[in-house]
Amino acid sequence: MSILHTVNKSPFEKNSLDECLTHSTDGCAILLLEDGVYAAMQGTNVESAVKDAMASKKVYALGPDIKLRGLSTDRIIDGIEVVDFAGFVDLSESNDKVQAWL
Amino acid sequence: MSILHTVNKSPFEKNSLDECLTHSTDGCAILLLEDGVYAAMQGTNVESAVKDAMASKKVYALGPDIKLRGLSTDRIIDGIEVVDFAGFVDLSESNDKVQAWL
Amino acid sequence: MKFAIQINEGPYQHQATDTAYHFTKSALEKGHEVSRVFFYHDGVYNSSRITTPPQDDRHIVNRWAELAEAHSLDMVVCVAAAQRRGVVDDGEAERNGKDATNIHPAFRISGLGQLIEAAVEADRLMVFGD
Amino acid sequence: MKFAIQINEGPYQHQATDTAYHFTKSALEKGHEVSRVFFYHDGVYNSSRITTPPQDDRHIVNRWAELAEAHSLDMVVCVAAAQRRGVVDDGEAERNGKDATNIHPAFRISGLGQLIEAAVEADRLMVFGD
Amino acid sequence: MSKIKKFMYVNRRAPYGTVYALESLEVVLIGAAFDQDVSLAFIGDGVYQLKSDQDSSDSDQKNFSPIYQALGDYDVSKLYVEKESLEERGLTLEELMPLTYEDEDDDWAEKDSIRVVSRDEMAELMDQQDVLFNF
Amino acid sequence: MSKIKKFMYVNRRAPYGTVYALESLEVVLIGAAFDQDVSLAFIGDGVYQLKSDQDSSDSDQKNFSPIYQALGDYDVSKLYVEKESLEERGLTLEELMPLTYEDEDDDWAEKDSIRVVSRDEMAELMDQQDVLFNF
Repeated sequence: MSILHTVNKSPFEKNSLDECLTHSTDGCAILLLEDGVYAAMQGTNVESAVKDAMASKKVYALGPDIKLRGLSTDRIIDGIEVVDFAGFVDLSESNDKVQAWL
Repeated sequence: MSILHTVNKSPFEKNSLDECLTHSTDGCAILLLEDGVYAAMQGTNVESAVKDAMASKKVYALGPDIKLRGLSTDRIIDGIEVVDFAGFVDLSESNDKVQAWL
Repeated sequence: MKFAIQINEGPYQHQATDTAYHFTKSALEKGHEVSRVFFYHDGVYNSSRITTPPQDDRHIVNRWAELAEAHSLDMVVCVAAAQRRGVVDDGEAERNGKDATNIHPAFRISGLGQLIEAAVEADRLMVFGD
Repeated sequence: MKFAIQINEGPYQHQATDTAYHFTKSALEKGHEVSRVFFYHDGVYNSSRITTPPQDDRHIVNRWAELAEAHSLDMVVCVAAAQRRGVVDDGEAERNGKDATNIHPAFRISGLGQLIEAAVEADRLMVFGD
Repeated sequence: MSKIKKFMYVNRRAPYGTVYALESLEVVLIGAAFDQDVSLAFIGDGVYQLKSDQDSSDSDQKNFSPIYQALGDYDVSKLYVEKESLEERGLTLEELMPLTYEDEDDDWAEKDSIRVVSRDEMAELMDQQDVLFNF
Repeated sequence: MSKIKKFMYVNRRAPYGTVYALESLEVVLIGAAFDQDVSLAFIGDGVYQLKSDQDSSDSDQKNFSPIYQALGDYDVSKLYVEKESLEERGLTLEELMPLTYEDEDDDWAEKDSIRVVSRDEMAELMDQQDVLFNF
């Protein structure tokens, strides 16, 4: 019964990532997309929260949104997997349902 | 050169109130309106931040928005002044300019 | 005192346009001048004459139109924002080959210079958004 | 696998509809079925045929229409949300006495039951919003 | 439409500032006709939707809070409210509208629709659903 | 239009996720023709607007970051970027686009348009304006 959680807002502007992290259970998948991809970067104020979550949850980030915003894949937190839209579709298929933290 | 700052978002959902409080100077006015009025209530997680700000800044809240949301004026933080739209207009006039923390 | 009003969001989805309306109405009632109401971003949707809200709900478009009528308000819809979002008057329909218009006659479409001009000339710029 | 798609925001203002489009296109290319795309809230604005984005920008409405044409997509605009926001087809124009329509023929207006039905029948409901 | 699915409507927004709470409720009402296993979750600012004493007499937005009180009549009787979300906002259960339904399996006894659950319980409840609705 | 006013465009949103950054920039370009004393503030997620290497080759949104590089030609040369906002996001000045203008009062010497200021200095700058634009 695993959930794919999606977060499309900046963790600095809105509470979406925080609510996602506190309402997701071990073994789930979290996809960062749109302005949510800023949470995937090293050196930010939310890096430790993301790393803590990664101990029990798998975190992904949408490649086209990272590139559009000028973020370097070299600077993404180790262990976050970058996917394209085909990968997003696969994640929606391989998990039972999707929770969009709008 | 005083500013009227307006905050129309819930302090739990967005960073608007926080950015307002950290970018406003002593003697300014802050008006809470729309979903921003939740920050005017006693007993919330942001009450101490609002009270700290009130040491040097004047805080107002828009009455119709408080009533619409079922909040009681008895439960508003002491010292926050409730105004109606005419009062909002007066605040815009008595300050030199307005910064809307959208 | 002379106010200029800027509205960044459309009707019903966000309270911003309700707040802007009540502020504008209140300022006028207190004898202030409102030199221009400028609709930008999704705010351009406030000008559609073909909206039909539920009968027990406020009619946001007509409400603006009535306030403008009563106080000779200059209500300007940004042309660039309107084109992207399908808010069209006769001139735009002709220029862009569209087969319909939807703007209410109380509003006019013009450029962003109208916002700057309003901000230069007014004593206060009030911005309402999300 | 069968997907249902829900879109809560209008074109250009939020990236949600871009993301939804690319997800839908990608799912179709991978051989999945997309049983319905349901436009709710400000999402109804995605269906306006009278939009004119800048020439160097994507045309969000036409893009949806072309995808629907190529894959026989069922694109449904919520009637209640559409009425509030001025998205009108021939039937609605007649019912509500409006003098213009603005919906693109690739979309159809229907009730919220279409969203529930899609969620019941699909394997996954995907929601894109603000 | 053979199998009954577990539908959860996830409410995370305050009412009135945006339309999401109202238009989400319209989906719940329509969805009630579809015979699914329905529940509503109130998380974060969503708990404000259930605040008692909402009063539109100084506003022109419609007070739509009475619709929540009608949910029981539509057989929508599982409203999960998150305890931590209430506490962070200084709210108690007593400040929410009293919402009830009549339990057909218990001689139509009137019961509370609101069930206060912890954040961990809410996460578990979400895991158990088939479809999560977000607005 | 007698008096020259101090106009500040306050940028607090990330680009692309919403249209505000782009449509705000369109106002700045039009406003440049009006001979006011213009500055731009980049606060919070607004600093992301100036990130270098924005690349739309895998997207269909337009990469509009080159427009910031043209601002100097429009005599828009005061771009205040908040130091704390950069730090919270793990960004340094070196990761922003190099933006310059030619100073007509200094023999058209090429100078940096970006001025990193502290949060307190930003608050003071805002206090000194006549009009604050928000999008």
